[in-house]
Amino acid sequence: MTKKTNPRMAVQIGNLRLKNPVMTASGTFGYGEEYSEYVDLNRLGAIVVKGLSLQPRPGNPPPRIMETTGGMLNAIGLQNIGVDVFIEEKLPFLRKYDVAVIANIYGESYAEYQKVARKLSSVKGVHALEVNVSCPNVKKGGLSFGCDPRIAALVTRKVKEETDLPVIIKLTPNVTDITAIAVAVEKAGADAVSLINTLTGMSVNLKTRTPHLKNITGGLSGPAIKPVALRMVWQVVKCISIPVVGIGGIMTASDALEFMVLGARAVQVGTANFVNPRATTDILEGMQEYLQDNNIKDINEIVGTFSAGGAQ
Amino acid sequence: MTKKTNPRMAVQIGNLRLKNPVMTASGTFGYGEEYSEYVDLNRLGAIVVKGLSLQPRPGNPPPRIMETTGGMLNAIGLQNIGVDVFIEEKLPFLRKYDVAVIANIYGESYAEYQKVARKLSSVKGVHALEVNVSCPNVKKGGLSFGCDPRIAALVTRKVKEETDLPVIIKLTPNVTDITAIAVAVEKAGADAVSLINTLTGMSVNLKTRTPHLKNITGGLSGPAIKPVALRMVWQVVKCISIPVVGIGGIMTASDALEFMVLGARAVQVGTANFVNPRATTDILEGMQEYLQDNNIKDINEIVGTFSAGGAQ
Amino acid sequence: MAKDIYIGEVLKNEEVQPQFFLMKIALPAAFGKPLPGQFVMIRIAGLAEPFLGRPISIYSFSSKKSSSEMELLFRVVGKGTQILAGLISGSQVEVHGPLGGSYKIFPEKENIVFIAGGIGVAPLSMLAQYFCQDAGVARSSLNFYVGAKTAKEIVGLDKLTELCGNMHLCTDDGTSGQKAFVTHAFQKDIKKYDPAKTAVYACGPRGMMKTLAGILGTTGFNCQVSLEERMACGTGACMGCAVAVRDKSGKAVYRRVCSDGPVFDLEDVIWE
Amino acid sequence: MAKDIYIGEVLKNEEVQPQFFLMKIALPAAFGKPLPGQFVMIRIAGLAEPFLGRPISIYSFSSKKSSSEMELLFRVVGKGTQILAGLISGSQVEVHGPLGGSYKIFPEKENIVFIAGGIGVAPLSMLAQYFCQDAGVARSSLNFYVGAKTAKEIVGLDKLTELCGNMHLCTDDGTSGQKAFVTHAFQKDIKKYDPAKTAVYACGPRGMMKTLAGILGTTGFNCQVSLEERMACGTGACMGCAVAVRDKSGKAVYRRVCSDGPVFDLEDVIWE
Ligand SMILES: Cc1cc2nc3c(=O)[nH]c(=O)nc-3n(C[C@H](O)[C@H](O)[C@H](O)COP(=O)(O)OP(=O)(O)OC[C@H]3O[C@@H](n4cnc5c(N)ncnc54)[C@H](O)[C@@H]3O)c2cc1C
Ligand SMILES: Cc1cc2nc3c(=O)[nH]c(=O)nc-3n(C[C@H](O)[C@H](O)[C@H](O)COP(=O)(O)OP(=O)(O)OC[C@H]3O[C@@H](n4cnc5c(N)ncnc54)[C@H](O)[C@@H]3O)c2cc1C
Ligand SMILES: Cc1cc2nc3c(=O)[nH]c(=O)nc-3n(C[C@H](O)[C@H](O)[C@H](O)COP(=O)(O)O)c2cc1C
Ligand SMILES: Cc1cc2nc3c(=O)[nH]c(=O)nc-3n(C[C@H](O)[C@H](O)[C@H](O)COP(=O)(O)O)c2cc1C
Ligand code: FES
Ligand code: FES
Repeated sequence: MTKKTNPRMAVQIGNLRLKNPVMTASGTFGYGEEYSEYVDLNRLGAIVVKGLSLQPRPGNPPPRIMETTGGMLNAIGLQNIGVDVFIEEKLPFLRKYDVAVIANIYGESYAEYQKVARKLSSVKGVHALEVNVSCPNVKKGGLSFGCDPRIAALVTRKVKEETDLPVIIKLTPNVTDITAIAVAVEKAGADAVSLINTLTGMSVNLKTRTPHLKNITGGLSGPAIKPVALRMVWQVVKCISIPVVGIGGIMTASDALEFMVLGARAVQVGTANFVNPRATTDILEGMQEYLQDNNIKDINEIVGTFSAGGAQ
Repeated sequence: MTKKTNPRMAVQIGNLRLKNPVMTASGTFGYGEEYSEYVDLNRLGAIVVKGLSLQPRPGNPPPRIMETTGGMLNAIGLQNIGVDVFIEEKLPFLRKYDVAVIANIYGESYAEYQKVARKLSSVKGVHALEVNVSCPNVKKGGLSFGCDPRIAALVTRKVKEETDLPVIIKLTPNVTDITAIAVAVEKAGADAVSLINTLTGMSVNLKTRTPHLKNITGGLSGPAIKPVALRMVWQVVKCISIPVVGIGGIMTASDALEFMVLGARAVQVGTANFVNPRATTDILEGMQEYLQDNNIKDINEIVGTFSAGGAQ
Repeated sequence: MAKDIYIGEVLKNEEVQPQFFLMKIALPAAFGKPLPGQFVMIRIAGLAEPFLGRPISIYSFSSKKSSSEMELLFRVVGKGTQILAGLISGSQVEVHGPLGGSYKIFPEKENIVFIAGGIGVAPLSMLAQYFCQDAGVARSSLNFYVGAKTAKEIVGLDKLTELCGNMHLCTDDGTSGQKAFVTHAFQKDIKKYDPAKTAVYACGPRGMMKTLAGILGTTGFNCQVSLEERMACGTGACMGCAVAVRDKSGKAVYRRVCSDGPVFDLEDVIWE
Repeated sequence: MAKDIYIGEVLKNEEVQPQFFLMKIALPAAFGKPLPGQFVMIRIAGLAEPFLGRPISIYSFSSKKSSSEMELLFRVVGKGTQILAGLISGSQVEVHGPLGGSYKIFPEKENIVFIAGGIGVAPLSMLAQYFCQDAGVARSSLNFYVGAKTAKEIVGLDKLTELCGNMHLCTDDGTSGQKAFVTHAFQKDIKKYDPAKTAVYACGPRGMMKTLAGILGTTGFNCQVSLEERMACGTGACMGCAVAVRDKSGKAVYRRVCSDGPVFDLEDVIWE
């Protein structure tokens, strides 16, 4: 291993350059701080923070999570400290690290999306915005924006008006045709898209005949959804030319590489952090080893090398 | 156990009476014959046979299946012997049993759906039709019909014109709003709906950088999709009044009961048959035990007893 | 106190009462010395099921030179605990922790009162041990109220009777100790304790702690409780383990059991 | 021959060569006596992963009064076989079978030729045993061609050398036996065999069997091969294990490896 030269891991998302393609998925890594004891944050490609709204949000009443086969349901309800407190209290900590910080933003109106975007664009230490148009948990929120190409495009345009930062639109899988949304937001000026967010699911407690989640439904994440995520990334990379960030059930380096072989320029690691707090760096190391073992000098060489013809 | 009285298990789907709510899911139980060595077919609520088309279909080239976390992908491509051969060669075997036979039908045009429905309605031994408007594997097929409320309703109306048998419309989960489809087919005269069919997914072989399935994408089934299935059944039971048949990741009696507590009148067991060829009758026995342990005299008493308020 | 995931080896996993298991685990020395009230998240190494670790309080802990031993006392309530119950000696487990905060300790208090319902004895038993061995509090000032549905659901007595001068046993059905809810057993004695000179610690089902909150109401006792919620990360990142409490300003807010807790002041907890 | 799922106990699971495992399993007497070419689907009892059973040929089988013993010889290629490789003695496995059809036997033939690539020895070794012990064919008429990438990937020789009079060993890199592809080793000898008086049986990677099809072409040899496809049900219900073959009329059709096979006539198989 040591004798081999280290492969180049840097990737480009719009005009944002990342050290490597391994990011954290929003909502699964807090504001970075929570995992700083486990992981050297400087080694990450990017930290995507928990979704930020204009005002602090209390979130949903508990219980908020339940395990399912090969995954979990969550109904956090986008509990967050609000964009101002984030800038005040969390950003200074993140600035101490040499790592790209991507703010995941979320609004219940175009105006709210815009205000949050504006605030984050005027401060030092935020390198890109990821726009959550897809959170399935909040009735008036995400879902409605992300399910209609026209509305998703409008959100994109509105946010772009407010910022010079690269804008990544995060897509929901709970739609009939995700490519229509991807194409629409690309046209609207998105610098990249990330997918997938959680699939809406539910869990029933037979003993009590009640839901396991107080919110009744929640977002399904983890390895159980990886096949759906791979399928949607594959559909999307074929019909847009902006970078795609792959998300969904990534637990291992192999999982991450599968998304990149399909054409994703980077990946996000979410639920895996809960099972293994060091998942992000373990995956990064595994990817480097794979490249070395296969004498690939640059991670970008494998992006989109999938050949749909043969099958095994 | 023996001292307790056996609970009543019979359920009603439209004007079709079933011995018990445990059916087999189409495509996972062949034409019944394949499992007759393992299971006493007389004990099943109903046998739903592999999807039938007007002409025999060769199906997709292999490989056709791949395991995923908590489930599997299949791209059988609706290989089947065609409706005529089914009536000739398979139906006589099934007639020997005292079990409801539900023919799952599939077409690539309204006319084909109608012809298949007509043929099956004119023969003895078919008790209901389940219309697959949702098979995600065949490009020109299922998906297009099942994703648009108007088209799904039209298929329903066309099939109803051709038959006096109860018509169950099988819904696809690969849509933005499954309730719109359910409402549309109810208005169009469907006697019941069954859901869910498979979620479209994909699996990548990193070694070869090819898909694991020759068809590239396939249908995801098994426990991994249960949370999505429960959520959709819950959404659908609230907005239609015709019976709902719950399908998706049912492996145990508890799984089956969860669907019925939500409001499903019956369930279908699919992928579980592959892991345990006796899954159907094991589940049936488990359901009976549950009712006995809870002194419930009739399975119908638990249908729709879910209380969304409390959560645990 | 290094937080991390450590591979532990199951040394013993015995069913001390029907559906109650005592698991002894060998851990590397690197595993930090836990404080009473802290917990671990445990999974079976390399297994996909249970997928998430399960939070279990640390019941006892002893460090040796090259390794440590930890005991967990748990009850089977569902899939995850069922699978943990099936582990045999030699099995490898992933142990994440020690996690969460600990109880505030008041060694100067005249009376230390513990109120445990069912499996709630687990964290309180470690706390009692701490009072005796680390804080050097006299046996005589430790009062432990143990409650359970029935005799078969009482666990951990062996250790507690050694540690605590005053044991109070109750069962709902009277099959052992007095026939009473543990909260009422305590209520009967409440006059014995001077609020100013007493620290109360409680752990048990929601219902029990809610009743206790009613009993203590305005009596001025300080009572700390450990709360439970289902968890995903255990590190404070996912917001999954929220409980509703009042902040200093009296405003209702959600706090994380895993990192803001699991120990809370009873008076702050909001019971809906 | 009752088809069902039986709980078996792993008696032995040893790595006979790097990444090649020989697993011995105790089964209830009810497990039907398998015929050569048949297979089982195996999973770990009660475990969610691997989710589906994995098809593995029966390598050897012996029935006792109250129980039976079965041996499987398998190679680690992915997740499922990796997990099977990790099983220790005493582990419980779910064994579904015996499944599929068997080889057609021609005891009257003068020469029986086996051609095995890599792990392909597993089913052919059971077949060779059948010829000796059940069909009473002389050692001298059994010709076994074993091929592998390298010496370290040759397995099952011990048993085969006992059974077969004529062993032919080849490796791609010449680290053992002659340096040749097993198909070419056979081709060199092909003159020795009279098509009318010879039965050929082959199992190995697709590439090898495709080459063999080319070699046998119109020579008139009857050759049976066992094919592999990923499987779900193993019972013929799911249509998952399709392979393309020609039916009597010469039309290309899909057949199920699990129930129409796994044994097919080489001449019928379509190689794309
Ligand atoms: C900080 C903390 C410390 C704990 N210490 C202990 C301990 O020392 N000993 C012990 O036996 N248990 C303890 N628990 C509870 C334990 O974590 C749960 O019983 C366990 O997670 C249940 O998992 P399961 O898969 O068996 O049940 P699941 O299949 O997840 O759920 C089965 C049923 O149990 C309920 N349940 C699930 N998780 C919890 C939970 N966290 N609390 C209460 N009910 C739950 C569910 O609502 C469901 O009805 C602790 C919990 C926390 C948060
Ligand atoms: C009838 C039959 C008999 C068999 N007998 C034996 C035997 O005696 N010994 C033995 O070692 N193997 C045998 N196999 C092959 C064995 O079933 C596969 O190697 C195994 O299923 C792979 O599972 P996995 O989870 O390890 O690999 P997966 O994770 O499922 O796949 C890993 C890689 O292996 C490939 N693969 C998966 N399944 C198969 C398959 N069935 N055939 C070929 N490649 C596959 C995949 O394409 C993938 O590239 C047999 C297969 C069949 C159909
Ligand atoms: C507990 C939890 C909280 C999440 N919160 C957010 C969020 O605030 N904003 C967002 O865009 N996605 C959120 N997600 C979705 C994840 O970022 C990710 O898209 C999804 O979990 C799929 O990836 P995974 O399978 O690797 O977890 C959340 C997921 C989980 C499990
Ligand atoms: C191998 C396979 C073949 C299937 N074929 C059909 C089919 O022909 N028609 C149909 O309506 N559904 C078909 N399905 C979908 C199942 O009937 C069922 O809706 C789905 O698998 C979800 O249930 P499960 O998780 O219990 O398997 C098939 C599923 C599998 C796994
Ligand atoms: S479990 Fe994730 S915040 Fe507590
Ligand atoms: S594995 Fe299902 S038909 Fe062969």
